[in-house]
Amino acid sequence: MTGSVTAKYREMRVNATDLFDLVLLALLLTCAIGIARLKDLAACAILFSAYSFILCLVWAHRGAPDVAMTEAAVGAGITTVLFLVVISRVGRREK
Amino acid sequence: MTPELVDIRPLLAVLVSLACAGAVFAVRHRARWRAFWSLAAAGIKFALVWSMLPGALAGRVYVYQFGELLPGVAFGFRVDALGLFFALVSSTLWVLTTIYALGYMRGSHSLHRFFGFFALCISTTVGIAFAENLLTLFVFYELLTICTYPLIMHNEDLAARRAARKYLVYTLFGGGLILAGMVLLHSVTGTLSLAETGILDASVGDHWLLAIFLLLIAGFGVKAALMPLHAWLPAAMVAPTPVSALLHAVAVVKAGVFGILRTIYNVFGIDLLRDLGYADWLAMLAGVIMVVASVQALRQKEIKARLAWSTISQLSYIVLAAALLTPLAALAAIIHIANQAFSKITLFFVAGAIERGTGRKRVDELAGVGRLMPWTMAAFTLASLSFIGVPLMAGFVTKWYLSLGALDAGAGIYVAVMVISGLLNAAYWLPMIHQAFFKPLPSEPGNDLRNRPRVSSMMIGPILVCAAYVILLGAGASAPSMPFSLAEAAARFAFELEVPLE
Amino acid sequence: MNRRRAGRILTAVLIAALAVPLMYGMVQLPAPGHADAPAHTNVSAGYIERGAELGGSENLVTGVLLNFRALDTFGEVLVIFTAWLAVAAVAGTASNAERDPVPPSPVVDYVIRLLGPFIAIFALFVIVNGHVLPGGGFQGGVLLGAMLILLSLVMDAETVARAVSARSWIWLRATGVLVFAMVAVMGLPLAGYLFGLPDEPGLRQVLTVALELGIGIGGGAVLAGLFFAIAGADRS
Amino acid sequence: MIEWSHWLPILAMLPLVGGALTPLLFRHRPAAACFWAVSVASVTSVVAIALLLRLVDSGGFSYAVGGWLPQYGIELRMDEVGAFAVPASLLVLLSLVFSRHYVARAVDASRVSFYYALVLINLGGLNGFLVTGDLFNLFVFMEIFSVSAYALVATAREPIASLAALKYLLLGAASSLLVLFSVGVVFAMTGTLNLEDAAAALALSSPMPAGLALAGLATGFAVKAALFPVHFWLPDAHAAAPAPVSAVLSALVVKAGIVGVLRTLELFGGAESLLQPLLHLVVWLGALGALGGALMALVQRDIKLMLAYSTVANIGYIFIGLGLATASAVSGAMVHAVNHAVIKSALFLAAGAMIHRTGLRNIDDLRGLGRRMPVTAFGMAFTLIALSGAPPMAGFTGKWQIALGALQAGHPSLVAVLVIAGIVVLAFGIRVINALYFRPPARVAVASATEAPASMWLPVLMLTIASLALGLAGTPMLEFVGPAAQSIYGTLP
Repeated sequence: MTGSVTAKYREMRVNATDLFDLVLLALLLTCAIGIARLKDLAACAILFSAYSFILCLVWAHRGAPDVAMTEAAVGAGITTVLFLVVISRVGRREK
Repeated sequence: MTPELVDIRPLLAVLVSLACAGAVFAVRHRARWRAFWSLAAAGIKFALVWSMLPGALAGRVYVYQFGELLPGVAFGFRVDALGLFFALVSSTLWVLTTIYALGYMRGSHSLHRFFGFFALCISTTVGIAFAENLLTLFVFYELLTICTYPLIMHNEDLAARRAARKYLVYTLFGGGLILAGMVLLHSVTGTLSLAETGILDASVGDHWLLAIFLLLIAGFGVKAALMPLHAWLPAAMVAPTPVSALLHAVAVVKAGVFGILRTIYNVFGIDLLRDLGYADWLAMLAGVIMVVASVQALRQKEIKARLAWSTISQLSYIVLAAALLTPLAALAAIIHIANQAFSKITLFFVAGAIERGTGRKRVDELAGVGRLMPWTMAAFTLASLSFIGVPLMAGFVTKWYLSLGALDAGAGIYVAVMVISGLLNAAYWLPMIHQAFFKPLPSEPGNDLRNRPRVSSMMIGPILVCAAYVILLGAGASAPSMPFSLAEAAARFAFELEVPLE
Repeated sequence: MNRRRAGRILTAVLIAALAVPLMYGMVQLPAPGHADAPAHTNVSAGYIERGAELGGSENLVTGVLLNFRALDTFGEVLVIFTAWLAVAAVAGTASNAERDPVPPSPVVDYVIRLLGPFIAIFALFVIVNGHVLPGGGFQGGVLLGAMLILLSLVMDAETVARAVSARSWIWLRATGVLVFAMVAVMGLPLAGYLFGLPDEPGLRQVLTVALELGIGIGGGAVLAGLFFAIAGADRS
Repeated sequence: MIEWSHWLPILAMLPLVGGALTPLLFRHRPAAACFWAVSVASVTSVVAIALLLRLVDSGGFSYAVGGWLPQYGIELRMDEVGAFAVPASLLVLLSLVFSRHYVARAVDASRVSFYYALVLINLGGLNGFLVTGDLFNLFVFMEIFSVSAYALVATAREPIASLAALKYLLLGAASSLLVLFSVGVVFAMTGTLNLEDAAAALALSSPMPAGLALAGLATGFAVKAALFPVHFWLPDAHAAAPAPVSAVLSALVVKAGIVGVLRTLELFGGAESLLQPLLHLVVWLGALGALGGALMALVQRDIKLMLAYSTVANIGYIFIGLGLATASAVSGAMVHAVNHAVIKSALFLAAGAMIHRTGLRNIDDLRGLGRRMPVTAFGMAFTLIALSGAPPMAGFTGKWQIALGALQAGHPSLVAVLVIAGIVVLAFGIRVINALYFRPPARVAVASATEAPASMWLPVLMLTIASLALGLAGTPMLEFVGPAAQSIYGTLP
């Protein structure tokens, strides 16, 4: 009895894990489409940062803390700053 | 088995003119040294090539190999009778052409380039003659194309550029065909050797054989000015006369014809070709060309254009003779390489001398030239009689053996074709001679030909020697130690005959 | 307008056409997380089983990066350095005149100045502890770089860039490559192979930390260098 | 006494570290930077030659980096493909010598040390790429030579250069991503990154993901190699780069893409059913590239653009050879990769010398230069003819073998493609030769030009001689690559 309950609980937990992943992936996709469609470059950069951050969550959730850290620092941090600096020099609108 | 001897002379014969080219480029504008090197190299090469004649007549074959260019295909020289015959002709004519060119080209621009590439051309021609296999032959054949290009281009004007471009387009196209044929040949036989009497056999399959035959014949046919691949040759007459001599007699067209002979005798072999029957078509084509080109020649108004068309017609004699596949016809084919060369070079030399001496280039301007330049025009007469086929002249020998060969092959029609062609030849040479000797000089005011510039003896000399040789080839053909015996040896080899012909 | 629309549709179709086989292929792959998938049984299992012991670091990832696959890591360090070389060789000649005209708000200014030292200390921590905890040279280096970039946002890129002489900047950027190369060569006498780390635990620890530090400092300096080059503060 | 195989990682390390040190040590001393780069490249060449001799002497050998056995660590190995490091090192060496005067004009003085650093790093990346036996390591070294190549294209001063570099960068980055993705797929399927182990595992694996990885790797490397439909980044990038860089790019960097394809084929050699359709496709794409590249080259007016298109054509030949998958065709393709490298770098360097002296790059503007710059012009004329594949020059051997392979594989039409492309190449070669030698100068810059300095004409001359020597050495080269060509495809005929 308890065994089957444990199994069921486990199954549910796996499902919950998968669900969390699915939500994150859906968010990722939304961000990607948004980046492709937006015309405001600064907004793009911020959205890109969000994208990286979500990806970072995926890594962390999947048990790869090293990769998550790198993603957070490089993708969400530095890249965004670099983008913003460049945008501040060339103008915000896509031509 | 023919005894093969390793000998450095084939290599030297090629290298001499190469070194000469290097020396000529090095001395640049010092005319005396240029002349010295050109003549010295021509003389040395002449001696080298002729020194191999006794050995070759005794049945020896000289070889020299460098190593393999591709797996199984060596890069090397092998002097057999056919190759030596071709080399004899071209190295002998090089001496004469060099002397003539020194006279003719005096005062022209870029002379070091001219003589340098001239020497390179001869170097490659001897390479073609001595090539041990088809690939080696092709290497020199393409080099010849490239080395002739600056010569045709020599005047650097629009006409020269057009002619040179035409020449290149045609010959490169031909080279491509040969290359494709060679690849096919190598992939079905695994060898490209020219030492055998045929490396192909019927087991290869008909369509492959046909493809190889067409590719090789058409490829070599471009340089041999086989119609309809001939158009570059009349165009190239804009080049200086020594270059025309080179194209028509010494090297280029001969290289093409030589390639066709190699294809027939050494790649396919007589027996296989006879079984396949391709040669009949080739013979037919040659017969048609013989007549059509003669008619074309008749219509030309410029001397050099007429000579060019005559070359096309004469080359088809060689092709026809080779395609008849009988021993005597083969002899005619080989011997005509020399006969045509000496007769045609005489005519070109004369045309050049007339141009230099009187400024005349057209057939109808020849009136009275015979009186101004009697020796020159006498040589012209001899050479054209040879083409018409008057006995005791070189051309007659060819026609005689060709007729015998055609009758052997049971193709008497070609004798008739030859007669027609001979008549046409008469129809375009004789009026020129008539004009030159029997018409008075037109007296045009302001253009007094009596005060014409003197034609250098360096031009007259070679003309006379060539003319003399035309008679020698005709009258003394069967004297021992003459190239004729060599041609006979070559024909015997191709047909694997032990006994002398006739 | 119409053409643009058609172009977009075409792009979408193309992406879909690419995505379908990709996804299909991915689905066919052995499922990740399954114990018997080759990705986990083959080499990885060996890493997990004996990696910590052989690789000499408690954080398996660091062990794999700096020891088992050190050549890859060296290559990546070099790619980062090359990226800076590339930007430095190309960018910045014409753009010296323009300066970022808008100063950030005083709040941002204050916060960043305050945070700076803490970020630096955290970065150092991440670098040095890379062989025990998640993190390491790359991550710490990025943090260092981020600090420098933040500082130059509030101070002025030029001022930050001038904090160290141009010559020293270059040496700092090359630290990762040079330290790595040195450790790699030391492997020859110490471990018998290039890129080998010695078996003696103490020495190995020291070398690992040296590697992490080199990578971290080099990475940070390169990132800052990229920023300076783009911001036109790179003095050449 | 150091063990022999230690030199294998040094082959890549030396130029990489040497390159990284260049801007550190010689930032403001261009001449010293050049001397340093040349020295490093010379030592690298010596190492490469020594390794080659060792390979010829006693067969292939490998090196376990860090002492870790192949599956756990990275394996470097010297084989017939890795032997390409010898021409790579030597050609980079000559390009560096050539750069001495060229770069002084073409690149800002303050960036010259960066330039030399990038060239050396490029060489290091190439060498590492050639000798690595590990899939991920392959990717890492590919990134090194790719990133340095993008940057090198952009170092030219012309405004077009940065655009061309950007195009190159975008395509290159996309293809790198594709390769990385496929590496991941291969790892997921096999659990190993070692090429040999992975190949053994892939031979038994299910077709679909393996096909995905194969397609990804092949496409990724094909972009780097500029195979026909994905070649469009090449002409601009190679034409816009400084001439010595163009030489390195055309001669070596695209060849690295081909080596990548070769490694991919090795990796999937056991999976015959997957490989077969890909090989067919490659043959016909190669044929299209050969013809299209040659024809595009024919209509160019800019000499470097013309050479760049001819590279597309030659890449086409090589892919025909690889795709035909017969022993002679593959060995022909491998030999042609080396021979084309020598010929094309000679051409780019010669063109660079002309541009350096006259500032002109239009073929019609270069009229009459033959008399002004005799050595350079001779080198260019000679290698143009070699490029067309005329025997006995270097271009011939490979094409001949590929043609033979085409016949063995039952594709006679490919022979026609090769011959026609060869004729077209000769046609544009003749056009250049015409301009150089048979036309009077049309520009003042030409009329007043003098021969380039020895640091320029000497490399050109040496490469010219090499383009003849390699042609004469066709047989030993074919024999050398023969076993490798036979083994690459596993069980294929």
